[in-house]
Formats: sequence, C-alpha cells, structure tokens
Amino acid sequence: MNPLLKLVGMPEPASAHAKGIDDLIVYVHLLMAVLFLGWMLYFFYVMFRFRKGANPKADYIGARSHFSSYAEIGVALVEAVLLIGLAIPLWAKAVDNPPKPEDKPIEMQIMAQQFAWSAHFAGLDGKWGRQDIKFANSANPFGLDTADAAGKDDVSVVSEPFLLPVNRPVVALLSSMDVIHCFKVPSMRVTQDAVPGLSIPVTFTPTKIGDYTITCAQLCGSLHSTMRGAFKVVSEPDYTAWFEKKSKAGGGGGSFE
Amino acid sequence: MSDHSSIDSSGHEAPGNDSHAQDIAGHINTYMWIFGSLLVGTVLTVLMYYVDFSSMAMTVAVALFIASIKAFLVAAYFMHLMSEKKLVYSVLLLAAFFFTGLMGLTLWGSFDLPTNSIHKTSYVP
Amino acid sequence: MEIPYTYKARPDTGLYNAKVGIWLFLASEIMLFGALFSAYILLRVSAPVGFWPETALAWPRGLLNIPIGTFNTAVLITSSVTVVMAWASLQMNKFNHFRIYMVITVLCAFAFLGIKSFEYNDKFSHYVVQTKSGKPVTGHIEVNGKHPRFWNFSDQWTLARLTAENVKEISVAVDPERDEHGHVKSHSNHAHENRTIATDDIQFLGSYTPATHPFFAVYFLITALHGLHVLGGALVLAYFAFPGAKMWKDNPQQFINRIEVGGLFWHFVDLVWIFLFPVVYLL
Amino acid sequence: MQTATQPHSHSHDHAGHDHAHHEPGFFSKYIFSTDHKIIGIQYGVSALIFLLFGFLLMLAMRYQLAYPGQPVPVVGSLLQKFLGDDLAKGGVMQADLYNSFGAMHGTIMVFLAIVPILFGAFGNYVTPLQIGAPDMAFPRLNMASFHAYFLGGVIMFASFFTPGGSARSGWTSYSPLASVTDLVNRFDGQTYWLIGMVFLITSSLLGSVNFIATIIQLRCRGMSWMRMPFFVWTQFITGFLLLLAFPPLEAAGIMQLMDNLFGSSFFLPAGLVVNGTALGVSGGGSPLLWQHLFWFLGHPEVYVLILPAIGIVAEVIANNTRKPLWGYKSMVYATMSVGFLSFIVWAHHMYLTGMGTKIATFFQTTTMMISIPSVIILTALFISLWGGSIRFNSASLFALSFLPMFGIGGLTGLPLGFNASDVYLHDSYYVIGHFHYVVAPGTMFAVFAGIYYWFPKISGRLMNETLGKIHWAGSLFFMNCVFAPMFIQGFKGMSRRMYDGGTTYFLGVDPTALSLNKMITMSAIALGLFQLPFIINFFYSIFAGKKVHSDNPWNATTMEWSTPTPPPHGNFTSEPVAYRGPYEYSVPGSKTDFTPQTQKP
Ligand code: HEA
Ligand code: HEA
Ligand code: CUA
Ligand SMILES: [Cu+2]
Repeated sequence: MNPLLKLVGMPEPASAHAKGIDDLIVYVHLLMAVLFLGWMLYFFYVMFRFRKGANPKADYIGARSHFSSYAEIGVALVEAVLLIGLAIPLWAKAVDNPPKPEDKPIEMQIMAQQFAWSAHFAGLDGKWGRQDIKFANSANPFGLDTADAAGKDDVSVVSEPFLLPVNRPVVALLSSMDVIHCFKVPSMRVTQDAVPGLSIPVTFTPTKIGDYTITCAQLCGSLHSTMRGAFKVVSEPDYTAWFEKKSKAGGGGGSFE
Repeated sequence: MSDHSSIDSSGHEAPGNDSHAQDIAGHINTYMWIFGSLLVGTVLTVLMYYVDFSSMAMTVAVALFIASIKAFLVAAYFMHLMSEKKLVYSVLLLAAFFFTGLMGLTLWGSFDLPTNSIHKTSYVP
Repeated sequence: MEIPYTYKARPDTGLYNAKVGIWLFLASEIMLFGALFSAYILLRVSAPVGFWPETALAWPRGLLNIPIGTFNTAVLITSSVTVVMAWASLQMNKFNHFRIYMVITVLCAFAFLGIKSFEYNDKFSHYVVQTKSGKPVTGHIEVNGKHPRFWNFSDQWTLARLTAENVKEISVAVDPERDEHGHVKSHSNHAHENRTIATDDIQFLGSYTPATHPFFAVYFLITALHGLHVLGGALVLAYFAFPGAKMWKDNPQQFINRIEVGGLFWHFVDLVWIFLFPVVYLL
Repeated sequence: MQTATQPHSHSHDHAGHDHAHHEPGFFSKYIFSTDHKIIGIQYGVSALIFLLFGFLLMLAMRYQLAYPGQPVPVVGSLLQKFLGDDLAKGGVMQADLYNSFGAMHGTIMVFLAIVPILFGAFGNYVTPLQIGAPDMAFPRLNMASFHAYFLGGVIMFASFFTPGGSARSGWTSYSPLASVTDLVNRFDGQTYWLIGMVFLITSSLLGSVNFIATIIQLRCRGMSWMRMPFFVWTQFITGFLLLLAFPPLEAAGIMQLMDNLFGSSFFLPAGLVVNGTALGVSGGGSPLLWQHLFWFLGHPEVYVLILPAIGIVAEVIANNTRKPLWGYKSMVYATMSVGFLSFIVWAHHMYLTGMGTKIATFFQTTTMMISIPSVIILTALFISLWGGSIRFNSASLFALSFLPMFGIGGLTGLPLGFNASDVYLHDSYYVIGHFHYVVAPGTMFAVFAGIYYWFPKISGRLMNETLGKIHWAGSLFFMNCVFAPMFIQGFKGMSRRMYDGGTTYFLGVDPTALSLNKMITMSAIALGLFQLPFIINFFYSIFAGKKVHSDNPWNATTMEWSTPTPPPHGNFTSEPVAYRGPYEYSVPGSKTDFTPQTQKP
C-alpha cells in the first residue's frame, strides 16, 4: 500500500481493483499538493515583499509575466491525463466489464433494508428460486417463494455474516427494500448505492483473508449509523464447505436462521 | 380617433399617431391569420391521434412537431419575438439550453446504468 | 433620484424594466414547466409496456376527454388573440375596444377553468375496479346509491373503506373498452353498461387520483399548476381592464406597457397549454 | 413626467430635508420598506441570526459526536422540555434528533444564512450603489422577496416543534426516505420543510429577476459592462444561477409534497416494503428523478455560495493592494464559464447511484472542466497581489485568508470529481471537509471581510480593528482545526451523518479516528467563542464606533463610496456618471493613489 495513504490512515486494500483507485487518489493529491504548496510559497512571499511598509507605492500594472497561463494550461493537461488515463478506464472496468465465466465469479444478491444487510446465493444447483414482492418481508427480504423447488437449496443469509472465497470475483446484485442505502466496504474500495426499484451489480475480487465490515454510507433513517453488515473472506475450501452445508440445510425458501 | 383629443387634453403625449395606427392595423391582419393557423394546427393535432402511426416514436415526433409550430407562431407573432431585442433572445436561449440539458441528461442518466443493472417492477431474478 | 426606464426604453437595451423582468420570469417558468415535462417523460418512458389497467403501471391512454380538451385549447387560443388585440387597440388609442377584448380574454380564462373543473370532476368520480375473477374495468361507480364527488374528499372509496363500512356491492357504469392506442374498440359497448360487483370479488378499487397511478399524479399536478397560472393571469388582466385602467389617463405609455407585459405572461400560459394538450391528452 | 431628466434637482440637503419632514412610521420604514438598503439590512440581520442558530444546532451535534450518549451540556434539559422524550430523553440527543438537526443545519446554513447574506444582504445593499442606480428596478418585488424569505424561515423554524420534530432526511431530502419517515402523520417536519422551501425558492426567484433586471437596466451613464465592479458581475451571474436552477427544485418539491400528502408515487418505485410491510402506494416513480432535480439546483447552488463571496474578496483585495485587479476581463469570462458549466455537472453527486461509463464520463469531464475557470479566477486574485502595497486591516486579512482556504476546498473537490476516487471518498468526512472549506472558512470569511469593509458605509462608523484582528486570528486557526482533521477521518473511512460519531464502525477498525472527533468538537466550541469579539464589535460599533470623517474612508474607487454616508433614499445626490473602470488605483501620474469611477477626467 502506498505509504502516503498509510500515513493518512486509509485501511489496507483488500481487493484486486483497489490499487487503481489508490493510485488515482495519490496522483490527484500530488497534483493538489504541488499547486497548493506553489501558491502558498508565492502567497507568503508576496505578502511579505509587497506589504505596505515595504512597498508604499503600488504598481499600476502589477505582474507582467505569462507564467499563470502556462500554469493553468498545465493544470488542465494534468487533469486530462488523470481523467483519460486513469479515471475513465477504471470506471469502465468496474461497471462495464462483468467477470468472464471462466473466472468462476460468485454471483449473489445483496438486499438492504432498514437497518440490516442480507445476502442470497443461488445454492448448489446454481438456480435462483422464484422471487416476488408479495412474499417479501423483513425476515424474507428476497421475497423467496417457498413453493418453488429451485429455491429449496438457495442460501439466504439474513442479518448475519456471510462468507466469500478469496481471489474469486464477486458480482453482487445490490438492491433495497425500502429507502436508499449505500453498500460501502472501505477495505475493498467499493461503494455503491442500493436503490429501491433498481438492481445494480457491484464487482470486486477479495484478495485478503479476513473479516470485513459493510457500512451503510447513505442516510437511511434513525439507525443509519448502526446499520452494519459483515462478511468473512476465507480460503476456497472453507468457503465451499460452508456453502455446501448451508445449501443442503435448505437455507432458502423460508427457513432462516 | 375620437378619444385622441381627450388624452391630449390631459397633457400627455398621445401614444398613437396615424401612421403608427396604420402599422398596427397591418398587425391585426397578421394576428387573424395566426389565429386561424393555430386553430387548424389544433385540429391537425387531434386528427393525428386517430391516424395510426406505426410507432410510438413517430406519434410523439408528429405531435411535438405540430405543437412546436404552434408555439413558434404564438411566440413569434403574439409575443413579438420576431422583432424583439437581442437581449431577450439570449435569456431565452439560456433557458432553452438548460431545459434541454435537464431533460436530456436526466433521461440519459436514468437509462445508462452499469452493465447488467435491472429496472425492477418485481424482485429479481 | 428616481428609478429610470420604468416605462421608457433604455436606449442601449431597447427595453423598459418590466419587459426585462417579465422575460426573465418567463425563462424561469420555462425551467419550472420544463422540469415537470421532464418528469412526465421520464415516468412515461420507464412505465412498463402493456395496457392500463390490465398491466398495473402501464401508461394509461385515451382516458382524457379529447373533444373537451380540443375545445379548451381553442378557448385558450382565442384568449391569446384577444389579449394581443386589446394591446393593439390601446396602440390605436381605442380604449373601448381594449376593454371589450380584455373582458373577452378574462371570460375565456374562466371558461377554460370551468371546463377544466368539469373534467376534474369526471376524473375524481371515475374508478378502476380490479376484480378477483376477471379483467379490471373502469367507470363511474355508485355506492349506496350515491355517486362519489371529487370536491368531497371524504367521499373517496377504497376497498378498505368498503369493507369497513360493510358495503356489500357497488355498481359500475363501465367505460367502453379501448385498444392500445386508447381508441374505443369498434365492437365495444358505447352505452355505459351498468355492472354490479360484489365487494368480496374486488381485489383493488381506486379512484382516478394521484395515489392510483403516476399518470394521474402528473396529470393533476401539471394541469393544476397551469390552471393556477391561468387564474393568476386572469385576475391580473381583470385588474388592468377595470381598476388598473385609471393609469391610461395619467400615463398611457406605461399602461400600454403593462398590458404588453400581462399579455406576454398570458401568451406563455397559452404556450404551455399548446404543449400540454398533445402530451397529456394524446400521447 | 419629468423625472430622471433633471437629476440635479435633488441636492444632499434636500434629501435630508425630505427625510426630516415626513418621517415614515416604523412599519413602513423597517417592515414594509421598499428601499434596497433597508431590505439589505433586514436580510443581513435575519441571516446572521440564522447563521448563529445553524451553528448552535451543529454545536449540539458535535457534542454528540464527541461524547455519544451523554446529555448535551447547558441546553440538554431545554431540548428535553421543548422537543420531548422521543427526541431528547434526559437531555441526550437521540438518533432522530441528530438527523433532524443535521438536515436543518445544512438547510439553514445554505438557504437561510449564507445565500441571504451574500445575495440578499450584500447584493441588495451594494449592487445598486455600485452601478449608480437609485434603487432596485422593482422595489416592491424586492420587499416581497424578503417577506417570502422571512416566512420561509419562520416555517422552517416552526418545524422543530411539530410532533416528531423537523425534517430529518438530510438537506438533500432524498426520496423515498423523506416520504416514509412518518407514515402516520403526513403533516410532519418534512412537509414543513417542503413548504418552507417553496417560500424560499419563490423569494430567490423574485430576487434574481430583480437583480438581473436592475443590472441590465439601471447602470448609470458610462457604466458599461466592462466597467462594472467584479462584485456586480458575480451578483449578475449568481442571479442567473438562481433564476434557472431553482425552478426544477420547486417542481420537485411540489412533487415530493404530493407524495407526502396525497400518496402519489413520483419518487417511489413499486414494491417498497417498509418495516416489513408493503407500503400501500401505486409505485411507478423513480427515486433518482428526485436526485437529478435536486442536484440540478444543488450544484449551481454551491456556486451561488461562492461567486458573490469571490466578488467581495475581489473588492477588498483591490482596495487593500491599491492596484487594479489583475486580469479583470479573464475573471469575468471565467465567472461566466463557471456559471454556464455549473448547470451540466450536477450528477457528480450521483456517481454511486449506479452510472454507466458514458454518462459518468460526461459528468466527470464537465466537472474537470469547471475547475479550470475556478483556477483562473483564483490565480488572477493571487497575481493581483503582485506589485501591490498591501494593507492588513480586518477586512483585508479575512479576504486574504479566503484565498488559501478556498484553494483547499476547491482542490479537494478534484478527487471527488474523478468518479474512480470518489468511490472511496463518497459520503465520507472527506466530502464534509471539502465543502466546509469552501463554505465555512471560504464563504464565511468573505462575509466577514464584506462586513468589516462596508460597515462604515452602512453605519457611518468604523469597526474596531483590534477586536477584528482577534476575531480573524481565532477564526482562521480554529476553522482549520475543525475541518482539516475531517480529511483524515474521511481517509480512515468514516461516513458522514453518523449519529454515534462512527463508533459502531470504528471500534473494530481504527479507534484513533474517534479521538479526532473530540478535538474537532473542542475546536468548534473555541471557534464559537472567537465569534464573541465579532458580535461585541458589531453592536458596539453600531452605537459607539469611531465615526468616519469622509464618505470614502478606505479611499476606494467604486461608486458606493461616492454617495453620502449612509446613502439617502434614492442613493445619489446627483446623477452619477462612470468615467472609467472600477479599480483605477495608483494610476501613474495621478496625485492620489485612487481615482474614483465618478471623478471627471
Ligand atoms: C461553495 C461551495 C462549493 C464549491 C465552490 C465546490 C466546488 C467543487 N466541488 Fe463540491 N461540494 C459542495 C460545495 C462546493 N463544492 C457541497 C456542499 C457538497 C456536498 C453536498 C452534499 O452531499 O451534502 C459538495 C460535494 C462535491 C462532490 C460530491 C462528493 C460526493 O458526495 O461523493 C463533488 C464531486 O465531484 C464535488 C466536486 C467539486 C469540484 C470539482 C469543485 C470545483 O469547482 C472546485 C474548483 C476549485 C479549484 C480547483 C481550486 C482552484 C485553486 C487553485 C488551483 C489555486 C490553489 C491555491 C492555493 C491552494 C493557495 N463537490
Ligand atoms: C453554507 C453552509 C454551511 C456552513 C457555513 C457550515 C458551517 C459549519 N458546519 Fe456544516 N454542513 C453544511 C453546510 C454548512 N455548514 C451542510 C450542507 C451539511 C450537510 C448536512 C447533511 O448531511 O444533510 C453540513 C454538515 C456538517 C457536519 C456533518 C454532520 C454529519 O454528517 O453528521 C458537520 C460536522 O462537524 C458540520 C460542522 C460545521 C461547523 C463546525 C461549521 C462552522 O463553520 C460554523 C461556524 C459558524 C459560526 C461560528 C457562527 C458565527 C456566528 C455569527 C458570526 C453570528 C453573529 C451574529 C450576530 C451579529 C447577530 N456541518
Ligand atoms: Cu442504511 Cu444508512
Ligand atoms: Cu457539485
């Protein structure tokens, strides 16, 4: 991790795309620092040199150089480079490049509600159970239809930590039951609003085994500040074991822990 | 010009003189033509409703086209935009531009979502 | 010092103050109605395909009364002509003509509002009834032998209220069936057939009010806001026609300006309607 | 009808004479006044009170952030008494109260304090004087604008005492949250908020029509566009921002009001399940539509907050460097570009609501584009210092400190403007830090500079310099202590609008972030204490400040200083004429180091 970011206390990155984001943050801040320090040096120098005591008579014309125009063009150029070189490609990769099937992505749904996060996997058969609004309630946020056979082995994890395998892409379809929430995992460098009426995928590849906290970063009501979720990133075998156990136990279709 | 003198007697400059009045009379002719065209436009708009255009987009286009012509007539002649000052144009252009931006970008933003996003009317998938 | 250019044009801009003011105001009105139109279009295009009420949130078509809407359009256009004629009459120094045209304008405005409230009334006493056993139908309903009326908000019926007040059945004067363009189907029954529906058989009951469908919400919002503009404009024009006309004696140029400014507002209200009519009634 | 044609008939004495004979009553003088100067003062006084109020709300919140779950000192029991147990049990701020104070802090600061000071107060008082106009173009509209503002303020204030408390969905008031907070009592704080906003918007619309018309029409003879003081330019552009950006929010506000009162679904999609039960609305609306309409105003609004502030700073700097602004024309064009571009960047507040690459690219490109003219403006101000003869009085100190503070705030906008870095920083305290640097040490410093600078014109007395400098030093130091640590908190991953100050998240992650909360709160209290010298100075100087001996105590060039002090009704005693540009300081060959615009060549 970049030492500058460590200095300001950013959490260790734990996902594959984090480096790109961190780099962009660092470069932008370097640009800002150069501008700021440059201007400040100039600023104090000027205030000292041209104070009334030292320079009782002002000069009508003032500065004659064209340095400022070059500086402005410079700023524009650097911004353009950052924009075209980093920001746009990073974004395109994040939102328009779903992982390929050969990378064996984990597909899941994440549902936000006041004030909890829940997760839903398709189960061992790889098929989602039928879902409909009319079945949805706080205990069944995904609106699973108990009558549907495909849903029998679905894994729904409501308001408790779920597991993800390390180094495999995760595609989480994010939605909300009530108001807008925001799925934010600082260590993974992911943030995405969960908007009711929309289902938006977020993609990330966890690279570090450990425990992670989901915070809700969008004001969503009284208990917004306590709306936490959690997941563990574990090794592939640990994940498979957990997943199979859950799926066989018939987590979906209405019986929830 | 019967009440012309009464205005004059109150000590003020009368707003109209004869050549001016002639101008206005010319205008009135135009107003009547516009009035007629607007009514025709309205009838056309309604008839369009009963014509079966193959696509929705076509219907919208035709409807808005007729409406724009009518709007142009009102603005240009009744509101005298034809002979209005540059300043007024710039204000209106700004408003028109920002209105287009508001509508266009909002629509664009509402439908250009990350790949695989879904507008839900029921729960997914 | 006094404020200059209150009625004389400033040489370099060629405009007097109030004219600058009204055009600025109209620019902001463009943004106001523009935002509402944008909302309308967005809701419209994101509505699911299908026919309302068969498909719950599909955009309803053909619900509004087109002949009445057309007539109202003509009324408003007429008022737009008369207001410009009023202004022209002043220019030609024909005060009496001015007053007649102004009166016609104001009458048109109130005619427009009257017709509009007639339409509103029709909508508020219109219901959609989704039965458990068949297709949803729309029409005027009769509960306990009475037609609910819009001016009485407590006279709105919902399924919950039917059950709570133990109403066993309602009767519906069913509207003719429509195709996907909103046109009445040729084979459909034009004479409003009366049907009795048991409360037990009702799955959903909703009046044509903002809560029932976004279409009604947008429709009522935009037309009501437009109606308020009509009302405001009419009151101001009426003021100019009578008490405000005193100014004609003291400062005719300023009076003409006022009429011009009032007229500009009035034309704008007309302009909004020119777009509203096809968008709301015909799309 | 021989009014403006004989300007010399009103002499100074004549105006005073007039005044003495028909002294208007209290009501027509102070409540129903149509004089732009009185209206400006009305705006100023009300807005300063709201500023203080907004700050007090924030102090209570800051206390909660630093010491979660402890009763608010001093006012705790009052809060419990007035707001009830639900909101302030035992004097402890409850989550709902935190959210409601937060929303109202934002709303009050933006719409009731800063904009009214910049646009309503300074704009009203100074603009007509600087362009040589006798008053605003539509004095009665001006009065109506103030009344609408005042009513809006009263409604906002009253909302605190509705059952359930005031609006608590943030100043952004996102749907569906705003529509589902109180499902039983539809006439809740949110409804008050919306009605209040409709009044405030109306006020701004009336105001902006008036300002623009005034600047277009009432410039005195010789006051060509490029001779207008820069402050007037910023007011002019600000007027356009308000005029064209506010109506969509008005429309949106009415739609949300309908959602709240009539159960419509403009912003509510189908299938909402709130508290485990299906919400009985038709659905079919779009939550993002609200955000588009809100930010369509929201972004131009932030330039409404900064442009007039830059205008004030430019006036004060030109005066205190005793030389013309460097690159006046480029500043004017840059301001126009900022104003124009500010209408097409709004969705940078919405990067994380789900955006495809194309639209995201569009908005981040425009966002980067808008930073360029900002850099040009700031650079021009910096370079204006070169070759000056800089004086350091209170006004000038505040104006000078504005520059780096706005610099920090503006620069920290850049990482937010790139959507990829915004992924990490969005809705964190980094954002809070970013915009407070622009609005608090930025805009507020400009406000203070303006007050110290124009005070003598308004009251005929100077403010005390010593108190002013104490005020400046304390404010500058503690402003930075309050807002700089927020960047660190943001980097550490702390989200905004956290009632527990981030405790739930940070206890497991990085507890040091929490200790910063305490430091920030202490600094905020100190910042508040350092406003006391200002408040004392303000009231003391009104009654007992040093009297000015000339109408132009700062030896300034712009026209407001060529009027009597304070300016009489109608402002100028003879028809003013502008003979030159606004900042003719230290003209080579001139006897004095300033050449007023009105001085005959
Ligand atoms: C006056 C107010 C103001 C101003 C001027 C700005 C200016 C800018 N803002 Fe800011 N912004 C806000 C007020 C303001 N903002 C508010 C209130 C919010 C939060 C709203 C909410 O969510 O509640 C916000 C949020 C916000 C976001 C959303 C963040 C998020 O929610 O994730 C973004 C993203 O792009 C952004 C970007 C910018 C940019 C690029 C500028 C640019 O215009 C900045 C341009 C300026 C510069 C680039 C500085 C130039 C100076 C120099 C180069 C010289 C340097 C000199 C020295 C340092 C001495 N702002
Ligand atoms: C113009 C806008 C403005 C201004 C000036 C301020 C000023 C301040 N703000 Fe605020 N703030 C916002 C706009 C503003 N804020 C907004 C929009 C939000 C987001 C809200 C939301 O989440 O929805 C926010 C949120 C916000 C938060 C985050 C809350 C959260 O997310 O949980 C915090 C936290 O510390 C904060 C602190 C402060 C502080 C300490 C000041 C200080 O700088 C205040 C300094 C003021 C004074 C010291 C008062 C001085 C008084 C006088 C000079 C009066 C003199 C009187 C007379 C002469 C009669 N603000
Ligand atoms: Cu969920 Cu905040
Ligand atoms: Cu912005």
